Amino acid sequence: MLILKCPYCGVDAEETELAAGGEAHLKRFGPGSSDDEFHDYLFMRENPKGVHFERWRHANGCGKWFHAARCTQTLEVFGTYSAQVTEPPQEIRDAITAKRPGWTWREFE
Amino acid sequence: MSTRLASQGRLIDRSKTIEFTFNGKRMTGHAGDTLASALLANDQMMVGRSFKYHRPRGVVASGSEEPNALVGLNSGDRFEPNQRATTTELFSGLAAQSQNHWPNLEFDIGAVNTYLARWLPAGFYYKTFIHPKPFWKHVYEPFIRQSAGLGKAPDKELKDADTYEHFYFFCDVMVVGGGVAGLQAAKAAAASGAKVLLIEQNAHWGGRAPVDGGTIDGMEPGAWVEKTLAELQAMDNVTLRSRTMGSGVYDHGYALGYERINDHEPGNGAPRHRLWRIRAKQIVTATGAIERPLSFAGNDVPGVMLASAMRDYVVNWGVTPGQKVVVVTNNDDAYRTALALHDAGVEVVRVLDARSAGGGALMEEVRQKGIRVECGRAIAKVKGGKRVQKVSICAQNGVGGAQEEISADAVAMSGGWSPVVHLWSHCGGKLIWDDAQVHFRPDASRPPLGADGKGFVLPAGSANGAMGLGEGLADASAAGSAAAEAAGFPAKNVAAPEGVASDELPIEPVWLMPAQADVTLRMKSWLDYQNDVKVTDVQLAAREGYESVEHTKRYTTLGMATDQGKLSNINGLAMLADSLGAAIPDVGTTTFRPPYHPISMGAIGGEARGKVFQPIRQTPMHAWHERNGADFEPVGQWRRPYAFVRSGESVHDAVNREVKNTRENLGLLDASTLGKLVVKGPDAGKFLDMMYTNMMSNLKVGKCRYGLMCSENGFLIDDGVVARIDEDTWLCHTTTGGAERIHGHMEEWLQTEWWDWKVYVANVTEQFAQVAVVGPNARKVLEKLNAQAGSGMDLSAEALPFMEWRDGKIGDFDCRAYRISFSGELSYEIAVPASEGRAFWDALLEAGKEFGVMPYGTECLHIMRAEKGFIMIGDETDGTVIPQDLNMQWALSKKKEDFLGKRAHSRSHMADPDRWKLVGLETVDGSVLPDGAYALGEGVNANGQKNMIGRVTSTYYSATLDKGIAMGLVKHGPDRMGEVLEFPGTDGKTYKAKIVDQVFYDKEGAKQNV
Amino acid sequence: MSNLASALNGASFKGLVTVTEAGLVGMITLRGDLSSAKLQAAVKVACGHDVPEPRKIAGTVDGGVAWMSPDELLVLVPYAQVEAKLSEMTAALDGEHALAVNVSDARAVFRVSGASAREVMGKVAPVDFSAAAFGGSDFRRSRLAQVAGAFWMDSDDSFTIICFRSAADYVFNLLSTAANPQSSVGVY
Amino acid sequence: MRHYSAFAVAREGLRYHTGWERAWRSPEPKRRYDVIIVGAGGHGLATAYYLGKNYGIHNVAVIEKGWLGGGNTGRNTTIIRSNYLQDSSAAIYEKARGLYEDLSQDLNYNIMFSPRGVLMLAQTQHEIRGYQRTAHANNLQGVSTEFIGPQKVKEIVPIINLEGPRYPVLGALWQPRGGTARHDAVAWGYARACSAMGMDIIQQTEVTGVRTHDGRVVGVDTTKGPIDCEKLGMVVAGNCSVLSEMAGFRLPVESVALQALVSEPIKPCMDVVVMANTVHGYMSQSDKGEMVIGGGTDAYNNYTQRGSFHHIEETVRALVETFPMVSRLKMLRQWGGIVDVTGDRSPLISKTPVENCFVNAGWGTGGFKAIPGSGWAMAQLMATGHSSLAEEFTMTRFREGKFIDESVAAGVAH
Repeated sequence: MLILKCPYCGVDAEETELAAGGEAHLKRFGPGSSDDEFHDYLFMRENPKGVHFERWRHANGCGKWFHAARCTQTLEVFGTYSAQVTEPPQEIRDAITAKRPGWTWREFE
Repeated sequence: MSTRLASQGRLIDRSKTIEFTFNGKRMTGHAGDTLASALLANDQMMVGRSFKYHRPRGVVASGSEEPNALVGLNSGDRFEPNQRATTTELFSGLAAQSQNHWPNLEFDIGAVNTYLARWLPAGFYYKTFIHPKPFWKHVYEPFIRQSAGLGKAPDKELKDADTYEHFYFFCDVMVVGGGVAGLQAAKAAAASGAKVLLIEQNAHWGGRAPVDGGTIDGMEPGAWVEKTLAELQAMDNVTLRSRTMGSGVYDHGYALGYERINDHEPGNGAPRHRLWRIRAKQIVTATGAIERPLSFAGNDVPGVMLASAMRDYVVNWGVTPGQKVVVVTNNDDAYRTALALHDAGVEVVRVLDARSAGGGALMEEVRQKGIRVECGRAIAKVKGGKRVQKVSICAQNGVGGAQEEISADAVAMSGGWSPVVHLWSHCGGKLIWDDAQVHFRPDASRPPLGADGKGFVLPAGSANGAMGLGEGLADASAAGSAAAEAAGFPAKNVAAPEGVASDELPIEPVWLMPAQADVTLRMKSWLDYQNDVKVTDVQLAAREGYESVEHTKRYTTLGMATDQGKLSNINGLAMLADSLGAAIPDVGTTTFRPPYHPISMGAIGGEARGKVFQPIRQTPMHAWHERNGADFEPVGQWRRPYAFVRSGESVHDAVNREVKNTRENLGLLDASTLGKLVVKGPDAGKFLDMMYTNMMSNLKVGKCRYGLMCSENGFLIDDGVVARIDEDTWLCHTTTGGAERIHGHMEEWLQTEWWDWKVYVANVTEQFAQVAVVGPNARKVLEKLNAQAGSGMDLSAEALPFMEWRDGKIGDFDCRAYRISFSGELSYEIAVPASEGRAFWDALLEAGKEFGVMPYGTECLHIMRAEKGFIMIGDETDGTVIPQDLNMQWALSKKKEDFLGKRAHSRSHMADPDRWKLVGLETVDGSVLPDGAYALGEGVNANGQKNMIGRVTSTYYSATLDKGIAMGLVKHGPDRMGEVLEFPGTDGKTYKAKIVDQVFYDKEGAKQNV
Repeated sequence: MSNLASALNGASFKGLVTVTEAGLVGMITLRGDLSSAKLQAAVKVACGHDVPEPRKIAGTVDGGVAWMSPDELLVLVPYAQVEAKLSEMTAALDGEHALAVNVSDARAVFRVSGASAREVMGKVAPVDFSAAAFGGSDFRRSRLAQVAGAFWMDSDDSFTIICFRSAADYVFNLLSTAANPQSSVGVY
Repeated sequence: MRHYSAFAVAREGLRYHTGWERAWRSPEPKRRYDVIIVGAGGHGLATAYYLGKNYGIHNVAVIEKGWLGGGNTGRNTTIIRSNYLQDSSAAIYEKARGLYEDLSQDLNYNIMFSPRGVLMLAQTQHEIRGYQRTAHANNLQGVSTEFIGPQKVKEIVPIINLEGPRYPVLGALWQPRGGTARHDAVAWGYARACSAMGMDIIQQTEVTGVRTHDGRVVGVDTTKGPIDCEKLGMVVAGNCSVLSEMAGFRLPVESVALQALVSEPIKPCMDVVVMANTVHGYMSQSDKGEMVIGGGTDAYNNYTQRGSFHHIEETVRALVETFPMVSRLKMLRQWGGIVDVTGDRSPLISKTPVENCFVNAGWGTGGFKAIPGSGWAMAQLMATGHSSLAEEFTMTRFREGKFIDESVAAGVAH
C-alpha cells in the first residue's frame, strides 16, 4: 500500500487516491516514425528490478499527473516530481545516486 | 479429570454464572471465562477431531495459536465455523458444536483412518488414486472431498446478520501487543510526545507476566500493569485498544488492526468487527512468544497441553486440566507450571527434565515442594484414547525402551519458546537463528524497509528474543524510544522498570523425545495436531527429495492448518534439518504471510454490502423511472432503463411498443448519462483535432459534428457529437460511462504530452439533465411548451436545422437544444440544469399526452440506431476494431498530419485488406440471428479449428420492419453483397443470412430532415 | 422556482452524527492561472474572498472559494446568483486564458455534524481527521469510500461535503451507515 | 523410476515407508547440454518433459534459482479452463486442458485434475453478449462450452445469490470440463518424470549471464559456473525481463504483483469454479476445504511478491455480495506472485533476436491452466523451429498490430 507525495497539492496520498500510469518520460512517435520507433514507444516498457521512473495520477485528489522515482524491488520512493519534464530533475537523480550508486535507467544515470 | 479449582482465577468473576451449550449439552461457566476454560471446567477434555485421521483432540493452548479447540459457534445467520474456543469470550446463550466427525464427537466413523494411518503417509494421494482414470472424478475425489474441511459451511441462503466497518487511523508509533513489553514500549514512545496507538488482541492487558510472576519495580506484575495502564490512559497522545489484533504489516507503514467489537455480546447493534487501516510511521511488535510442544509418542492425546497454557488455565481461570499431572520439559520455564499446579493443590506426579543436568533455581524450588523431578528423562509414550491415562517414561538419550509407567490424567509439556515474528516478517524483515535460546528471532540489521528505505518495524521484548522479564522490559523500553525517535520525536530518557524473575539455566534443544525414538514411536509423535503431520511424515518428505522447507510444508501439509504452524513449524523445520543433516538456519523458514490470525471476510469487505456495495449513479429522473416500470440495465456505474414495462407486458413487448411508438408518435429518452466535456482555450481546436480522427477545428460555431476517437494504438474507444459553442469553446459528448474515461484521457494528454498547449477541460456531464425528444411529434410537443409559456426558442427546421444547436428557453426552462438524431427520426436533445431535469421530464410527459408520448429505454434506442445502420461503441467495437473496419474512412481526416491512432493504422495488420468489415445481415427466413454468432468459412486451420469469416456484432428483432436485422463484420464483406453466409448457432441450428446494406430503414434520411 | 430539486430533497439521518443533504449551492469551476491578478480580482468580486493557499478554503457555501488544484478553484455563491456571478466573472476574465463553468447542478452537498463527525469521516476517507491534522480552513479532495468527494470543516464538529450529484444516494447511505448509533470508535 | 500405485504404498506401509526413493535426483551440472531450460516452474519443466517425450531430446538441464515449482506454479488459484475467445488462445488452452485430462496417468503422479466445471457469470447485458459470442466461437474451435440461464446457475452453485442489489446474475458461460488441479503436484510430477528421463534439474542455481557468439546462444553463466548449450529456453515468468537483458534484448512485458487468498477450510459447499468478472472476484473450493480466491493485479511494476491490500478488499466484498455465506468465513492466508504482462495480456512463446534462444513468458494471470499446452508448444518450437500452437504468440506481433486480445469478451480475467 504505497504512499506518494503529490508534488502539486502536497498531499501524502495513499495508493487508493492514486492511479498508476506506467513508465515515465516516453517520447511519442507519430506519423512518419519507423515501425521500430512506434513499436518501442507503445510496447517496449522499462521493467527494471530496481530504480524505475513512472507516472501516477492523483485521481481521487487534485487530479494531476506526476512522476515518481521508485525501486521496484524494495518499493523505496526516491522522490516525486512534475509531469511536465522530459527527464528526471537533478535533485531526484542525486537522491537516487545517494541510495543506489551506479544506477542507470534508459539513458539517464 | 478436568475441573474448576476452589482458588485462583484472576480473570473470572465467580459471582457471575453464565449458561452455554456444547453439542447441545448445557454447561455453565463464569464471566471472564473463555469457551476453552469453561469447557475444561466442565471436564470436556475432547473438543474436536483432527483433519486426516479424525483423532480425538483436546485443548492444547490458551491463545490464538490453538490448533485443536475449533468449534462451530452460534447458529443461523450468526453461525461461524472454526472459531477458536481459546479466543472466544464466554457469553450467555453461547452455543458451540464440535467439528469434523460423524455421527458424533464421541463415536466417529472417520476415526478408522487412524488405524489405516500406516498406509496413509504424507502425500499418499500423489502416489495413488491414479488408475482407473475415471475413478478420480467419480470415486476418489468425491471421497476425499467428503472428508475435506473442518467446520460446516454457513447456510447458503442466509445473509450475515452482522455489519462491519473500516476505520482509518494515523499515528507516529503503533505498538502491537499489550503485554508488559508493549505497555512499556508505548510508555517510552509516548513520553517523547509521539502519537501512539497500542493494540492488544485479548480483552485484558498484561499478557503472560501476571501469570509467570516475578516483580516489576518491586510490584506484582499485575499491579504494575494496572498502574502503567492508568498512566497511558491519562495521556492524550496515546490511544489504547483491546480486543484488537495486529493482523498484518504492509508496505509503507500500512498496518491492519482487527477489532472484535461485539463477538463477546453478539447482536447488540454494533458492527461486529472493525478493520483499522492504520498508517504508522513506526511499528513496534511486542507480540510475545509462543511455547513449542515436544515431539513424543501420544503427544496429541487430549490432556497433553502446553505447560504455559496449563499454567494460564490454573492462574487466570481457576481451572485444572487434570488431577495427576506430569510435567515434561527441556527448559526452566515449565517448572513455573509445576509450582502453579502445586500451589493450586493439584498433584504433580513427576517432572521430567530432558536435560541431563536439569534446571536451576526453579527446579530447586519445585523439589523443595516435594515434587519428584527426574533429569535426563523423557516421555516414551502417552497412553490413552480420549484422555490421558498413563505415561511411560524412558531416558531421553535412548530409543525409548520404557523404564516406568505411571498413571496420570494430564501432561504439561514445554519444548522452549519461539518469538512471534510474524508481523516483523510480513513485509520482509529477516530472521536469525539463536543457538543459545534455540529459536529464530528478528535480525535487527535486516528490518522491513519503508518508503524512505529505512526500517519501520522494531521488535520488542520476548518477540525480539529478550526472554527474561527484566531483559524484556529493558528491550521494550529501548524499542519504544527508538521508534519515537525514528518517527521524528527526540527521545526522552525513560528509565526502564526493573523486572526481577528467577534466574534460568539454558534450554537444551529437544526435537525428538526420546532422542533415538524408533519408528513405531516416531509415527505416533505429532508435529501438526490439526493436519495430522507426524515426525515420520517430515522424514519421508526429506527422503523423497522434498528438501526445501516449502516442499516439505506443501508435501506434508505441515503448518498449513488454521494455526498456520504457530505450534508446529519450528519443530517440523528442526526435524527436516535433522533428516537432511543440515543446520536449522540453513534450511530456513517458510514465508510468513498475513493475517497473523484469521480475520473475518466480513471485516475485510467492511461497510460495502447491500445498498452500499457499489455506487449506483442516478440521473435526476431516476426516481421516476423506478416508479414507472423501468427494467434497469447496468451501464458503467449508472443504471439505465432497458425498457419501461407496463403491467401484462413482457420486456420484449415493451421494447417493441416503444420502438413503434417512437417511430409513429413521440418518444422520450433520458440521455442525461451521456458524457459532456467542455474544452476551451486558444489551442482547443488543435487539441480536438488530435483527440478525434476527424477535423473539429473547422466546425462552425452553432453547429454539431459526429466524431470518432481512437487510442494511440489505433482502436476505436469512443464516439459522440461535438458542438462548437464559441470561438474557443467546444462541447464534446461521450458515450454513457465514457465521460470520466475520456475526461481522464484528455487530461492525460494535456498534462503529460502537450502541457504547453493552452486548453482547459471541464466535465459538466452532471450539470445537465438531457432528454431526447424523438419522433414525428417531437417539434409539436416542444412548441406546445413554448405556447403555454407564451414564449420560447424557434424550433423550426429553418431556425434550428439538423446538426445545429441553440441556447434559449423552452417553456419555463433555460436549455440548450441540439438538433441531432440517433434514431433517424425528427429529434431534439434538450439539456436543462439537472435540478430542473425532473420538472422538465414531467412537463414533457404532461404536454406530450395528446401526441402519444412514451418514454423509451436503451433497447429501443439500440434497435432504432441499428435500423438506421448506426454503429454502437461496445457492440460494433470491442477494443480490436478500427474505423476502417466499419467503413468509416470518411471520419478519418486526410487533411490532418496527425491524430491519435493515425500512425497505428499504418501497421501491416491494420492495413490488411483481409480484415473483417462491417455489413448488414438479414436472415433468409426473417428470423433473428443469434447474438455473437460466427460465420463459417471453409475447412479448418492448422490447429484443427473451423475457419471463421465473420461475426454478428448486433442483432435485433425490428418491430418497425417486423423481421430480424443485424450488423456484422465479414471478411471482404462490402464486396460480397447478396452472398448468403452460414452462422452455426449454439442451439445446433445453422442460421443462413444474406449480406446487405447496413441501413435498413429510411435510407435517404427523409424522416429526420423535417 | 418550483422546478428546482436538489438530489435528495434535503434527506436527513440522525445517528452517531446528523447527516443532512444541504440543498443547492451555487458552484463555479474556475480553471486558469491562479497567480493572475485579473483572475484573483474576479474571484474576489464573485465571492468576496482571496484565492486561498493550496488545500485551503476561504469563506462558506454562501460565499467562498476552495483550492482544487494548481489551476483550478471552486467558487461558492448562493444558488440563485450563480448565473449572474458567472457572467460577471466571464466578462472580467475576457482576454485571459481561463475557463469558468457552472457546476452547481452537477453536485450534491452534505453536512455531517455532531461530536463524532471526525470519526464518521474517518470511516469513509483515507485522511487523518485528528484535530492536529485537519480543521480550520483545511480543504481536502479525496475518496468517500468508492466515490470522489471534497470536504472541509465549517465548525469544530461539522463537515461540509461535496460529491457528484449522481452519487448523492450512495454517499447519503454510506454516511448513514457509518453513523450507526452503536458504532462509536471513541478516539477523537 | 519406481512406479507409484496403491500396491506400492501398501507394500511400503509394511516397512514404514523407508524404501521410497527420491522423486527427482539432485545432480551437479554437467559442462554441456543440448538444451538448457531456465526456470523449473510448471512451464519450464513441461517444456523439458515434452522435449524428451515428443522429440527424444534427453540431454537437458532445467536450471532453477530457487526450488522447483516455487514461483507462480505454487502460488496460483489452480483454475483450468479453455473457454477463450480468440482462436490462438482457445487452441493452446484447450490443448493444455486436454493434456491435463490424462496427465496423472502420463506422469504416474496424481496431479488431481478435477474437471468439476467452470462458470463465468454474466452480470450485465454486455457480458451476456460477450459470453454468447465466446460460446459461438468455442463451438467452432472445438471447445465445449454453453451459455446457461440464472436458474441453471443456481442449481450448479447453490450458495450463489442471484439477486445482487447491484448486479443480478443474468446467466453464465459454463465449461463443464474446466476445473482445477493440485498445483504443486503438476511441478513435482513433471520434475519426477524429467528426472527419470535422465534430465538434470539443478535447483538453487542462479543464471548470471547468457553467453552468445555471432548472435547465437552458446551457453549460460551460473552461480555454479558456466554451462554450454545448443539451445536455450527462458521460462522464468516475472523475471523474464531480467534474463532477456542478459541476452541483450528486451521483451514487451512488465512485471506486476498478483494476489490470492484462502479461507479456513470448511465442509464442501461449492463444487465448481466461479468467476465473476464484473465485480472482479473468483472462487473455488480446494479438496482440503479452503475457499481459494483470486485477487487482482496492481497497476505498478513490482518485484516484491507483495500486493496492495485494497485489491483483497475489492475481491472479498465482491464475493460476499455474490456468495453471502462467505461473509462469516475467515481469511486464513493471503499471498502474492510476480506475473509478467504483455501489451495484449496474451503470452509469448517465441523465437528471439538471439538465434537458438527461445522465450516463454507473458502469461500474466493465466499461466497455470496452460502449463501442459505451453510446454508442448515450446518444446515443438525449440525442437523443430515451428509450432502452429505458438505461431500467433510471437514477440513480433505488436510491431504488426496483430494483437491477441481476450479482454474483448467483457474484460475476462484469467
